[in-house]
Amino acid sequence: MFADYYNYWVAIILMMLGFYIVISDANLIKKIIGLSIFQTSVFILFISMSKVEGGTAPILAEGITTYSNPLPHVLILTAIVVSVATTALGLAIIARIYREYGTVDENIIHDQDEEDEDNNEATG
Amino acid sequence: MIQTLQHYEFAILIPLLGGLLVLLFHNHENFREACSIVIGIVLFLYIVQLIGLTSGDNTAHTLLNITPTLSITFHLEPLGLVFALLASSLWIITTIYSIGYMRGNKEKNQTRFYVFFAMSIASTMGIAFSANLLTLFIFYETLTLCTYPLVTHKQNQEAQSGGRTYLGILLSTSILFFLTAMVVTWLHAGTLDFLPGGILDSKLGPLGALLLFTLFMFGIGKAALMPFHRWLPAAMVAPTPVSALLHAVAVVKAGVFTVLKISVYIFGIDFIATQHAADVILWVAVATMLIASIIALTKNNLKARLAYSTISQLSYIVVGAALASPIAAMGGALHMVTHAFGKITLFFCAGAIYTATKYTQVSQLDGLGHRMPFTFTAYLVAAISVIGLPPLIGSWSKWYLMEGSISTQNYIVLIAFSLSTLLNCAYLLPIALRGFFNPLNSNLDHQVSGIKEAPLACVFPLCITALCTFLLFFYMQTVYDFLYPAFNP
Amino acid sequence: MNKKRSLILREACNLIVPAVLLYALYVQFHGDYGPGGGFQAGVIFAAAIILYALVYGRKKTQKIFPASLVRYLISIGLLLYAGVGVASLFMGGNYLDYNVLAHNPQHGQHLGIFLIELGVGITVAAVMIMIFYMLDEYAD
Amino acid sequence: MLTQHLAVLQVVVPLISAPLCALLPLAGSENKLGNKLAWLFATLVSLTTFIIALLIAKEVSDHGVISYQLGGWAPPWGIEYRIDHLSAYILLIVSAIACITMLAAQKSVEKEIAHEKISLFYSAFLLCLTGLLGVVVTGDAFNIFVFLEISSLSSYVLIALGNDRKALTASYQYLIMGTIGATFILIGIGLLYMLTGTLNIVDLQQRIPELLSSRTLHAAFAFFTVGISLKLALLPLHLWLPNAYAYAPSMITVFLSATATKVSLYILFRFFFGLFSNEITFEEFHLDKILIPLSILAILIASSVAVFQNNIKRMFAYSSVAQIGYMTLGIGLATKSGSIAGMLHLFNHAIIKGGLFLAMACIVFRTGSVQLSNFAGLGKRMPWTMAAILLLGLGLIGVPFTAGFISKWYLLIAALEQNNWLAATVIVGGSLLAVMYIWKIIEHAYFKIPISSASEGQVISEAPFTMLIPLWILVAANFYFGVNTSFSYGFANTAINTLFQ
Repeated sequence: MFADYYNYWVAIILMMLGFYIVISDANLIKKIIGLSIFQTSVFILFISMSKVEGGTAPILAEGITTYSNPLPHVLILTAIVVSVATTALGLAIIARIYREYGTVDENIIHDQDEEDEDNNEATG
Repeated sequence: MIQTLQHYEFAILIPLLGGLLVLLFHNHENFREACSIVIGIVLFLYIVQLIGLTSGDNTAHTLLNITPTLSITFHLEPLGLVFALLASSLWIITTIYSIGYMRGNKEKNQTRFYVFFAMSIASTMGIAFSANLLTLFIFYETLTLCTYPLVTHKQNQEAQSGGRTYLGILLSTSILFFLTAMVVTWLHAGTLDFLPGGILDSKLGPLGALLLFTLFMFGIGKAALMPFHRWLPAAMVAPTPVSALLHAVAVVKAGVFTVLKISVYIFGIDFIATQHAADVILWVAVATMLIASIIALTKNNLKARLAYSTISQLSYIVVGAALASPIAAMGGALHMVTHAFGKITLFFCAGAIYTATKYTQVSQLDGLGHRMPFTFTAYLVAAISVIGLPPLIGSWSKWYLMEGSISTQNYIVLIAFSLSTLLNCAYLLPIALRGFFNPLNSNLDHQVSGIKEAPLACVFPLCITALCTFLLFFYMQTVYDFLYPAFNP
Repeated sequence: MNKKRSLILREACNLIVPAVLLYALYVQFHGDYGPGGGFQAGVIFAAAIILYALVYGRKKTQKIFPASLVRYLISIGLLLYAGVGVASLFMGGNYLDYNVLAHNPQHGQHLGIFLIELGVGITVAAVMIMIFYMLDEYAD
Repeated sequence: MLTQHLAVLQVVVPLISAPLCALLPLAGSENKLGNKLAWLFATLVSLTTFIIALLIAKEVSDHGVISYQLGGWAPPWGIEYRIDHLSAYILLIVSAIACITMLAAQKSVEKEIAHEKISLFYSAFLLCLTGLLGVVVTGDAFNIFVFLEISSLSSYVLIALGNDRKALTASYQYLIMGTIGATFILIGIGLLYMLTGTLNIVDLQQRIPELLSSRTLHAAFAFFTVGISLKLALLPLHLWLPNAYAYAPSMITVFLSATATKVSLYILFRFFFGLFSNEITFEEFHLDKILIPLSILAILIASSVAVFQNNIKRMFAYSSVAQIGYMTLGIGLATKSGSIAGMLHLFNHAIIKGGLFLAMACIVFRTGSVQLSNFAGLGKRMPWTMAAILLLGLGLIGVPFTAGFISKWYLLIAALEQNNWLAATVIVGGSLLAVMYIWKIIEHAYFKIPISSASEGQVISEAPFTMLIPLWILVAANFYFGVNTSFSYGFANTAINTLFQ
């Protein structure tokens, strides 16, 4: 059972890995890395579904009858662009957070927010 | 001409116009007060000439179609007309009284008071003429919201907490119970219109009818049934003209009017009788009647005592509606009228005493009777009318309520009525007796010569209403005949 | 940053950058019948520019590719893409219908794909370079 | 000529104007003229999208569904833009709210956003508008994901532009959760594609009924549920919303609160009723077993949390989570009237919540903060804004004459039709909680005496006209749709009837 669904297993493992990193890691940058792993697993899922037994690259050529399905590839191209955009945006926000908070560790940022909350309560 | 008169929403527009005029002339006072009175009179005349119409065609007039099946429609029916007459006539008197009171106590931002006063009367007219339950609910809610700024007029800390209980209970009961009950009625009856003989069919079953009636009655927070009565004493933070408005003219009257309208036009008297829909509410109302009177006994503050007396008087009307006999319901409707005149005089007297002497406690009133003869005699007359002794209108309504309870062989209710009358005497008469027979209370440092009657603008209205409790005694039969067709279709 | 990179790096860079740029253009213009297309070409192009910037520093690169130009390129690329779509609208076909772009559908498709891929290539290259410029500014 | 291209113009106009807005002369520089130009351009574009939405709505109500083939390719192969009553309804809401936000945005954005970023702010706003309109217009499943990502990414950028440093962490958190949600939807679409080989929604709907036995379909349905409720901020997955709305620039909170979650709700309608068809969603997969408990939790917990908030924008953000609970509760009742009530509340809530956050923008513009203590005495100082908050607050509670009452009415009917007493009591109980947190503000505004020391000497005057007029347009709309529901109810009714089989 494991053999013929090999690629789906890889997708699931990668997905859970990425998910775990996003949830458990306090470092913001590592979260973004986890997120991109999570998205890559989805790409593997899509591309593995497009493989047709014995199909070649989907470019018209004489004498070749079976082609692998190009559509998931195209979808994934867009999804990759989306994932790159999200990662770039995440990194830009982290850069600004680093400049404002001086750290990329979520717990320290949380504590600083708590302090802000307390002292503008006092002045409020 | 008749056609234009059909537009009953004039009754709503006139007070709103009055409010607008008051707003326009907010800087010169006399003109502003004159506007309020003139508008009051115009409204009263408009409604008086509507009386002739009831016999003829009182076709419903749809103002707005909110959805294809729900609409804001008005129609003319005897009960609504009596309520409108009552509210508009007392509005004129209360305006005169509040001019005297406001000037006497130099209250701040009076313009806002008159504007919201006019808006409350507009919503009361909307309730009086509503042809279906949705219109009634809409104006019921606007009445709550318009009276909130009046209750919290002084804008100090206790006004705020008083306002919070006032609004909290009224809004929550109306949203929680009234709205749900309305939707259930809509689903069962398919319509929300008030039709003589009720719209509910027997498919509801006795338990369903009982639940729905209880849901309705607790939903009408303004009828101040016991668990949801806290808002009435909490509204004591308001100046006296507002308490007068609350207790006699608009708010509570709107509550009991809704009770009557629902039990007569939504359930139908015989439907309640056959389905025993009102058994729970009957005993809750009787309990409220007695407990409220007992609490009133303990209250030293005059306005609080009158507030609890109102709660018990309102339960008379709810008992009348719950007894499910046309005579009892008729008695309830008449009690709505008689109690209005009686209670408004009592509140005017309380206000006059406060304006003249700044006293609010019953114990401080010893010997004031000689200094303020008119106020205290008016108080005595009104007290007797509320208690229900013959020469005054209160006796009529109590008579029919008791007759109704006998006709349904509900002797316990009869005993409750007489017990409550005794309690009325116990907590209303001592104030008058103290005033006339006790010597001046020595330990109070009031300047003996200083006390005299409140300004004329306060004393004159309370004398009129006291007189009405006597004069109307002879016309109650016409009111009875006028209301008769409404209660036995 | 101002000290010059070692000679080997600079020489290697001089060799590689032109080759990579050429390859990027090849991928760009053979996208319609072979593997390639706007996205890949844009990224390869940007990689060449970024390599140059790494070796020769941001200031020199900004002489060739000023930040404002790159910002405009982003918008122009997207406008080119959408413009082709609107052009086919005005020529009577549906949005992005390439058949109407030229006298016969075959050429129209070819032209349409070509322009679209060019627009995408410009935008992607410009975005990648802009990201590099932004992160580089944060560094110092 | 352009009338038959309406469907695509709805998306192309804002799409093209976004880069144009960045290319405007003096864009990206500090000077005021450039920023005013950018604002004017953005407002004009929003107005055109609103006009296009009106034309589409008229077209749809006259000739039924508009189907537009992108690039001339027939539906199962090419991307098809398909607008039925449901899409036209949401298009109207999104573009109307965009117009009102833009009308009021000029002064508030001038004050809150760094000057050199303002023209980029407007171009990001236009991109967000493109994304939201695109999601509603397209009839292709994957295209919905792409437009959803466009709108989400631009809204992360817009939120990060807030001047409080917490805006950054809020935007970051929203980015993480939003991306996970969108990726879940992507996985769902992928699994569906694997099963059926097509991405067109109508085509999918025909092919799904015979695949009910396959477990992949169950997995796809599960991924959709989680992804959409994450985007929708349904209770357990709502953690990103309060911070995002509280610390974003005020005009963005106005826009997002009235549109973003509404579009996610549209996706819920489109996928669970347009794609899976309501019998499958409710009989096969029993979505109502999930939606009803979660919505009841959302209404009760979010409203009670809102009561204890000090920051008023966070309070209204939690109230938004509760109101979304109302909509999903309506849908969860699994009947036509339930979904109509949900749709109606979506419409009414967009007006009311948009108005309330616009009033918050006025207060932030004048006093700089939305802490509750800062509201003391505002009743006198900013009478028009506070009156608007009072009237819209009444709408939120559901007092008659307001739009809120109508949606409460239909929600109650839908609930009581099935004798679902729990849902009915929760609906009514929710409005009681709403009374509590609205009255907290009203009491502070009208009863408390302003602490003179707090306002640094400068007298707080009424908000500028350009912000008050849109605010009072929304207040008027709140009352208009409270009294005449022929449009709001009529359109929702036809929308749901066409959607449900």
